[in-house]
Amino acid sequence: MATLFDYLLIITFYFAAIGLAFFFSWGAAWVFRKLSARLQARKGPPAYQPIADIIKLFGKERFIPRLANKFLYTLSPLVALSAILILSFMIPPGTPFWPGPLAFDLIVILYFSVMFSLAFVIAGWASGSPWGKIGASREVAMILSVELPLAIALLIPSLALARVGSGFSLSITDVIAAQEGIFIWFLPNWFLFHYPLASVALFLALLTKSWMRPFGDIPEAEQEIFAGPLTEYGGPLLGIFELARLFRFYVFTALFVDLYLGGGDGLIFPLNLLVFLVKCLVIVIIMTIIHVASARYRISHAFKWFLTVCLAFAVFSLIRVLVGF
Amino acid sequence: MIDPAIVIIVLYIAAAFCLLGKKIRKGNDVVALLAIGFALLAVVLNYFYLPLWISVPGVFGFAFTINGYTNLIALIATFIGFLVVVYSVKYIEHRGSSYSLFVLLTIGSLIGMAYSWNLFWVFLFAEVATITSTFLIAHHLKSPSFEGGLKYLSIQIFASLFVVVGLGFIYQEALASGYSGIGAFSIDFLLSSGLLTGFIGKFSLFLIFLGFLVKVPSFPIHTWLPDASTVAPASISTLLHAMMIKVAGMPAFLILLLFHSLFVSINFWLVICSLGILTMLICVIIAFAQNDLKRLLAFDSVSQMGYVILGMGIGGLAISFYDITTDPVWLVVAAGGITAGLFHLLNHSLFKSVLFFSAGAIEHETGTRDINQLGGLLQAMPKTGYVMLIGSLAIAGVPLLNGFISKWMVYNACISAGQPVFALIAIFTSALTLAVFLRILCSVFLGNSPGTFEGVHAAPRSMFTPSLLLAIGCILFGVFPQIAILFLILPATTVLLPVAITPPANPLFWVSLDLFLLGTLLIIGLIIGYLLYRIKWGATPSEAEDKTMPFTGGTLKDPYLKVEEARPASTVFSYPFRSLLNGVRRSHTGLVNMYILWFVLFAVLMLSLLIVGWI
Amino acid sequence: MMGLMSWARGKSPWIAVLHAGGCNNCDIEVLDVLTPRFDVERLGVLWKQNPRHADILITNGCVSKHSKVFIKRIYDQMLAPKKVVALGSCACTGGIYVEGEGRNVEETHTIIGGVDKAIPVDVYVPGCPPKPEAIIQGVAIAIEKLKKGD
Amino acid sequence: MVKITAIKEVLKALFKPATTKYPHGPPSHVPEGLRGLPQFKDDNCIGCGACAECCSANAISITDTGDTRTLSIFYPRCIFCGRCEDICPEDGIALSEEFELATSDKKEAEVSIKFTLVKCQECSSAISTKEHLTKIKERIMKNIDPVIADAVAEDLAKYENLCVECRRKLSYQLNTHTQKYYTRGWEK
Repeated sequence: MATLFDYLLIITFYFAAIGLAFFFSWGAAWVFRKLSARLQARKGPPAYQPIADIIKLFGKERFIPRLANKFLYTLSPLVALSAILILSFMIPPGTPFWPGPLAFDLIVILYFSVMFSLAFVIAGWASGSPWGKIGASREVAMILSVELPLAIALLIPSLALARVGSGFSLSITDVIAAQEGIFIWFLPNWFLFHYPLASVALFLALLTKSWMRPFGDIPEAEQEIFAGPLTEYGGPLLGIFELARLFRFYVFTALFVDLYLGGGDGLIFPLNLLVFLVKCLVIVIIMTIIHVASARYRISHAFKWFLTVCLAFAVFSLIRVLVGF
Repeated sequence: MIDPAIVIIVLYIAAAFCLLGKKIRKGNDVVALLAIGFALLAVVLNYFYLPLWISVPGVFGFAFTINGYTNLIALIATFIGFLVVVYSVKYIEHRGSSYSLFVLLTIGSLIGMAYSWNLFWVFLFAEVATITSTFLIAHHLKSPSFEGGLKYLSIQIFASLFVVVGLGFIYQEALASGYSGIGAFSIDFLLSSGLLTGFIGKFSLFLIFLGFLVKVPSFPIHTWLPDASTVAPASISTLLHAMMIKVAGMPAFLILLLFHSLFVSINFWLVICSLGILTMLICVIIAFAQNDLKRLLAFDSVSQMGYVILGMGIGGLAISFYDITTDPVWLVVAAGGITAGLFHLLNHSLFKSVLFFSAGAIEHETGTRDINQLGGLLQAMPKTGYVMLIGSLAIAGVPLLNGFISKWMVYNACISAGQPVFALIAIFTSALTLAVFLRILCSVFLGNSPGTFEGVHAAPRSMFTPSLLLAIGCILFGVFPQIAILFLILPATTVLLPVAITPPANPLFWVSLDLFLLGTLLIIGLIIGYLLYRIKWGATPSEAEDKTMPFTGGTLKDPYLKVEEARPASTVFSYPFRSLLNGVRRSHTGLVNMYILWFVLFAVLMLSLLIVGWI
Repeated sequence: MMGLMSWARGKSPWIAVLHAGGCNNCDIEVLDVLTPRFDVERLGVLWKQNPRHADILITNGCVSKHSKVFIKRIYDQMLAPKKVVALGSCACTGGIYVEGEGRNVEETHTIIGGVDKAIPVDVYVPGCPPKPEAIIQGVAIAIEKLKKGD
Repeated sequence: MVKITAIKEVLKALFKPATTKYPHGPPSHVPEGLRGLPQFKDDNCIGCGACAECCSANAISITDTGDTRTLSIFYPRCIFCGRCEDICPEDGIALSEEFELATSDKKEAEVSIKFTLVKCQECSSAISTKEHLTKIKERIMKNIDPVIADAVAEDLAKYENLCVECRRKLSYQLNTHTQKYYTRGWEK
């Protein structure tokens, strides 16, 4: 069991990780909006825009709808924020040396990402809005469709550790450590090159988790159901939700980079962080391009894609890991 | 210690006293509470091996053993039984004398079954519990209750046939070796004498296993549980789900694990694990399509028992590996699997009791169980709602609640036993469970009230307090699972393991998952959010009259779309499984003959696999 | 602190567009504002069709007796600080749908006049429809008002 | 297949967005013939009120108070149809290219022009603006048959400063009926 000193150290690192995640997410959110604007031949918002939006929301009036359940309506944004903050601490910034007795267990990460989505579902239902209910139902459907490919693709690197030679482990730090070195020729030893199909499945799942088209904005489809689960939210509570959603730019890209793109490639301290952030940014840019270039699909399409194509990709890779070819 | 025989005799005498109860109706409750309270006290005393010895040795030839395993099972049985009796005081309004009688008889028999260390007595107590609980299921004395009770009884009796045949084979072996009497069925005797070797021993134990598997229940023979628990009163459903299926079902795994030297085949344990997987996956998908609250909970219960079967299967798999390789690593994995299974068993009895107690309270107050008719009950019954919220989130495996820990341990056990596919399907099942329970929460408690529940008020205190206690238990075991695992589960695990292992320093004994730290960080996050919410930056609020009305594009009275009545239809949830569901719907005909036919086909398949030697 | 808040309010006005009744031309012109040529997102404007999220309500079309209630309700459902922009001649005064001459707006048996008959209006943007630049100008005036607070 | 031209477009857009700088710079493009704010021309307008008559949105109004006539366009009501410009006999009103009309104060949203009214000699009620009457006289004199020009000029001198009512009254006394023009050989 950890001592008090360990706890203080971990909490320090927690705040450091939150700070890193916040500033990266701010930048990435700006890149996301600016790039999508530029791809549409627009000029796009200035760099302070993501944070100005959130500050403005905190400056608005506080309010609770009449039909809402007061407790759950107030609690769910806090839970969303809390879950995503823990996620941004649990996913190390590209380095296998991350403190504490807290296991960076991939299953725990999976559960906390579900908890993050769950907060939106409860929010949609607790707010008493018809649009919120429809959005929440869609969010549940999205959790269902994404979950299986996501879980398989998340666990494939940790299952593959045994083949790389470092022994089985569910810990994300071991996955990062296992990806150092060279695969063949000049290709680095990333799981992306070992299991490309699984990485595609994970990428699509994370794309959906971070509210990007073609599937991600089904629960909050503006043109159909206003803002989905967040329809009845406004003011500071919406600000907390927006803040929590800002962190998705860090959390879900960092997860992909750590698992399939080798994290910081085992470099020394400032360099590995830099390499890691650059990789994250590249993922954000790719996600943005896909987001801008695609239209929103129907929910049945999402089911079809995730439970056939993505699942097939993931299962194929799983068989490769288990059988070993 | 108090001899379990005394506990059972006290319960039976109290039950007999209830026969007089037509005259003194209030007296029934007092007697029942006193008796079950004494039983709880005795079981807890036994648990801590307190030096208070009251014993009637040798009465009726009862063969009771007090060890970690029997203690755990008896504690679950008695504690839940106690809460059921407390709950029934207000819940069962028009009860004749028979209700308390049969409740006490059932609980007494189950306690006897839990402590029995003799296959014959296990069987006998199981039969008594089956028959008495049949009367409880048919308590309402209406045609569907009789139907449910008879379905339950016929399937159970059919299952006991297998046990009887298995016991007969064993007795034949014993007679052939010159032993006779009930003592020949004692587990200790069977283990030490080496009576059960070779194919006959394996075959007879497997027959007994099949018989008890019905009571767990496992996949092809799960149909009696939803049928029975839908028609039964909620307290009886709790009794069935939270203790009956555990106490009566666990002997199946007890004999498999104790006689592991007969079942060293890897394939055998893989089949058991697959049974668990099938059970959890198929039953949770069936639960999607249910509209009856209690039926949904019942199917989900079967699905949760899949986790227990999986955990036990993984334990047995690892023990077989240990038997083959004698590598002590496998013992740790086996301990992991069994601990996970038993911990999920304990957790399931906690949160499923919460859910059934709440469902009973809802039915008691509103008079309906149809999910599509209920709505907005969090305003009318806030306490029940929040307790059910905790129970649902726990069963769905939300972090920092007990369901998360036990499921996480099952996954870890699967992966460390080299079966990640099982773990992945279990994770997926967990997500499906989450969706099922979100549907319940959202339609029943959140959303708008349909207007027909104006007079609904909170449930009576005696119906709420049991579920509150259990919900607190869910949170306690979620944040500090070490307590449960060290004091309750590990003693039971050591009984089931072939070689005693020293408990590891960290009772979760895989990667150290510091739940206290996780909770701290979660609360820090909540505090950050709350501070951001409370900081006074805001503008002066406007005083508009319609400000708090829901946004419907301006219309309120007669909306164009009727979207205000939106609720999560089961179709949205069951969309991806539509074809599967249709097949399942067609196969669940409701005919007992069909269900028994399934069981026979399943048993024939398993036995032929056994005879061929594949498992 | 208030300076920061005022800055943030000025930099992030979210709009909701409400069509009260009329010929729909102004609606189309609002969409023009979102096109690459005018791209109001560079000013921080986001198109949020939801009064709970919006800071500026852009209304177009004249107010009929039927729609007055809805406009009032949607305005009530916005959270403070909030500003209203009346877009187009109909929303400013009632336009060609009302009787009376000049300032004297007399309601007909269906149309009661401009949006200011139903809710307080902060900025009027005349035009039939207004040119996109005029809409941007109107929103800019509303932003200046937002900065000053409630 | 992705078209090469599409990629070219995207790359061009990436570095050269099409957005104008409007609120911080001048409006990018004001097309010719833009229907902007209607403006009176001080030199041409005679205050006749034809525009107010034909205004489809009733945005133009005539107000006579005391000695002054005010023609005003309440442009929050204007639909910029341009009928006033079409109908104006003297090119006294025209749609300008001004479109930045947003205002937070509706009271100031008005364009107006003032005229001095000519009073009736008999009853001292307002007749019309001086410019209007002059224009009418000029126009009559220009278009009239020279045969009867002097007679018409004589009549006009009598009626010049009278209101409609008074003219009616006087036409009987002064015998200014058009019948007399025919006797001078004027034919239609």
